[in-house]
Amino acid sequence: MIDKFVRSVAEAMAGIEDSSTVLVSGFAQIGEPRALVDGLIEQGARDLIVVHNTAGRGREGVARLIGEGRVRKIICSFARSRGSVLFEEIYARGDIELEIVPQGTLAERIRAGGAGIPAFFTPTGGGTLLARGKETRVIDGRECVLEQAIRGDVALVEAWRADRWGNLVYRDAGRNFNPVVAAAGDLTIVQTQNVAELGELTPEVIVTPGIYVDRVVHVPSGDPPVVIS
Amino acid sequence: MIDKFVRSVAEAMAGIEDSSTVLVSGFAQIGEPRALVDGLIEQGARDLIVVHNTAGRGREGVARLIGEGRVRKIICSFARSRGSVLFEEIYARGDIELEIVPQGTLAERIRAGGAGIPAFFTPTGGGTLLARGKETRVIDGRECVLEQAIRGDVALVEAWRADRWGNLVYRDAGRNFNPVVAAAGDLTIVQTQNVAELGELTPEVIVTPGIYVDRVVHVPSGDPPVVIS
Amino acid sequence: MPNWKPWTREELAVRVARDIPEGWSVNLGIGISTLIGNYIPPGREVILHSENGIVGMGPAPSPEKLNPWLVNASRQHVTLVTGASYMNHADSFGMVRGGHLDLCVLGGFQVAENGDLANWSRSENDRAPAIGGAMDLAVGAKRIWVVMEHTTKGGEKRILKRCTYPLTAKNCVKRVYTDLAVIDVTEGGFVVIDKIPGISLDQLEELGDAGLRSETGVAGRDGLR
Amino acid sequence: MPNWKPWTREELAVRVARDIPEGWSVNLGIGISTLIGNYIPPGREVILHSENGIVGMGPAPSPEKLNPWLVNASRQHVTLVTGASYMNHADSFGMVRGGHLDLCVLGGFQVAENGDLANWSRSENDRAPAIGGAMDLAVGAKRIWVVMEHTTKGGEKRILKRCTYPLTAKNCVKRVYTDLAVIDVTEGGFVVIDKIPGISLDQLEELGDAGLRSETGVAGRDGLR
Repeated sequence: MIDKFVRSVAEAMAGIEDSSTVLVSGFAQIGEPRALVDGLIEQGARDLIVVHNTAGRGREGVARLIGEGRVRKIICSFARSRGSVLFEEIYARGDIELEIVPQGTLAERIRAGGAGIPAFFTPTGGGTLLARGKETRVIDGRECVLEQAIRGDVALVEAWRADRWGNLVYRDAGRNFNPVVAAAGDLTIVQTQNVAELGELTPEVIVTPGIYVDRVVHVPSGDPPVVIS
Repeated sequence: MIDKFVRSVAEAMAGIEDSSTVLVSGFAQIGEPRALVDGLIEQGARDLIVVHNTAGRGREGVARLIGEGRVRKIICSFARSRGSVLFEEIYARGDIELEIVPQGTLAERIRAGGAGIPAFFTPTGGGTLLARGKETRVIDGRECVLEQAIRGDVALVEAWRADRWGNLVYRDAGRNFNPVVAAAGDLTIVQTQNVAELGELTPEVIVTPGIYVDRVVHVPSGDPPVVIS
Repeated sequence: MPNWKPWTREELAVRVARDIPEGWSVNLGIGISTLIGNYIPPGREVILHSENGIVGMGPAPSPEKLNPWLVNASRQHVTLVTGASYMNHADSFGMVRGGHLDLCVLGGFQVAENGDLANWSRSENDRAPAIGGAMDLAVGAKRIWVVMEHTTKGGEKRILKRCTYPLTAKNCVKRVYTDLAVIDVTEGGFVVIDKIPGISLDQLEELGDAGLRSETGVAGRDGLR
Repeated sequence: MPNWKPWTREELAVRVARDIPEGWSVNLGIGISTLIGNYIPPGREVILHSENGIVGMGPAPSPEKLNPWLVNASRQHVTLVTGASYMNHADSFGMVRGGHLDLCVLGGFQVAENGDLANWSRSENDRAPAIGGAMDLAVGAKRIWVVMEHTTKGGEKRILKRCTYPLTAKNCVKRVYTDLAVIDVTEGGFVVIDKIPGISLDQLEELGDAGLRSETGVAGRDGLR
């Protein structure tokens, strides 16, 4: 019987090696696999390349992973965001490498990684600073940039519901990078708010087929924080 | 009020110009917009480039469009299939141009067209006849082929349910090329088996957001044919 | 002192909202332009897209209806309208880059008369900027409208012959809404289609670094006045 | 006349099905290999993928349960198992090309000892062949097993040093199931891991055009026997 559930976050994170590329889903704290990131901090792998939309906010999650000196390189679309204190300090010291990627290109590079497309041309970034040092080509009159796929040794995902095959659905804006990241990991690890019996998630509504998923851990962490600005 | 419903197939097909590239969805007669293809035959546009998984079967649908001499070029993955009589005749006479594309590359090229990716490298076809005359590059030790996006002047789609915004869901294996084709048409025309009130199709289950859709016509044509081989 | 009163942020948002026709699909970027969503005239169906995979955003929720799982790309809590749907991030930006949005309204640092936009970095030496989805939106939407103050608080000009800051995208801006004027970007350069009462075309031109024509006449440094 | 009895299509399908471990995700291509799905041992969870966007296919339906909207890539009516889901065609082939399937079982015209596969066209001059999804599957799945008769009906050899027909993909085949033997494709060439009773390794080798070793010993034209 296929059963991808593991009993603890520690079990979910077992075996992640130093120097791994780790994809971390989530957007604006929604659909972000915080328990798994904390588990990665606990687990101890270092010299990581982390791929996430931001360089972290505050002193938790990806920011803490960076703050503890475990990240060799961050690939993100927002390096400097409100409260990215830990990143700023370490970046100022030259202790982390930064690759800034337009957000849509970041999503597409991860999608390409999952879909076996090694590289693609995109008009995004054509004629800008971000095209420097990259192969470019004019296609249909527009300057396009050749971008490489991103694949993770590890992919960290938060789902709303999961079954034992690893079939996943997401909640509201918690979908964001999750289905894309889930498909692009050699080892895809999921924390899920809820557990479903096989068959409860019906064929028409499953967003991520379990084929993409390796391990699932039940983490009923509840709603993301409400921030009123 | 946004209302993409039109009252007839004729109205749905109005304005399609000669020399258009027409994407036709469907796989093995399931999710195939047959009424719209018949409408296109009726409508009269010619010198078309048709993109479809096959060169048609029997004497109906895409096969009939080809048989009536209206197709200048067909882009497909199966040219010769059971009963592709009309295509064979016309191809033997040299009256149609054929571009054979591996099925996954065909789907990905249409997806790229809809997603604004002008070209991509793929390992599919590397080192084979189909790479001849194409730009190739070894990436991570594999010979990859540069493939161009396909975008349609017109995209023909069959949905299971549609609402007045053009939001769509599909039935079972009737999904196939439909969401990909729907996103890649400058003019996307949908025939739907059922009509839904706005809001009946909920945010988590909508497969094709109405933004991709221009016209919808209600064609309750019923189940696809059952073929027992 | 000038004898004119600049449009407020709210007035500007109302004006932009008024100019969006029914049926358009629109991304409101992040920052000031998100305000516009609150001013779409009632009954006019405009479909708002957010980069994080939402089609059909509604206005901010009342506190008791707040859904913690539903935010826009500025991390403001929002609602859905009837007919809304979710997509993943790759599909969402595929929709953007594939030219399926009728309009994207962005903030700006500088706009040039050739349509170039700079809105993400004030210096090539900023080594850790926040680019987000601005470049994708700028190359992808069918048209880009920029909402910004006509000059910086320090008086630096932003309506220019050529941008001096790093570009977000080339030749993408179709219209600029400032606190002083509404200016179309055309093949022939900037064309003022509206301005606040009390300001002349010459005065407006002095606040920028590029020639301006008016919608009805022709004006500006190009010598055609 | 040879004193052996080739495996039947059904025997071959049973054998392949038996060799698929629990938990694997598998595409069964089109043609003979689709038969395999009917012989997965009961209770063993193997997840069957079909190119047209199905994950979790079950066996053929009874006539009264037939769903006209549910076919596999060979246009045979199929069922779903509990836990199944649908994808669109691009996502389905993304799953294939991205290396997410543990196995794809394909038919073949020729297999070479370097793992090259030819299964779509018998001549470079066939100007209108049917390629379908074979190339995508051949480059994408983690391993390719080929099921084919050991020789053509006319006696032409198919287990070769190099393919003579146009390739489907290079260096992709991991194992070949013929009506006479089960042969692994290794860095060191073909290795016979099973064969029908009554046939010798030499006799088997004569029916192909490449050296064969057996699992336990070493045999073949490479001079290592």
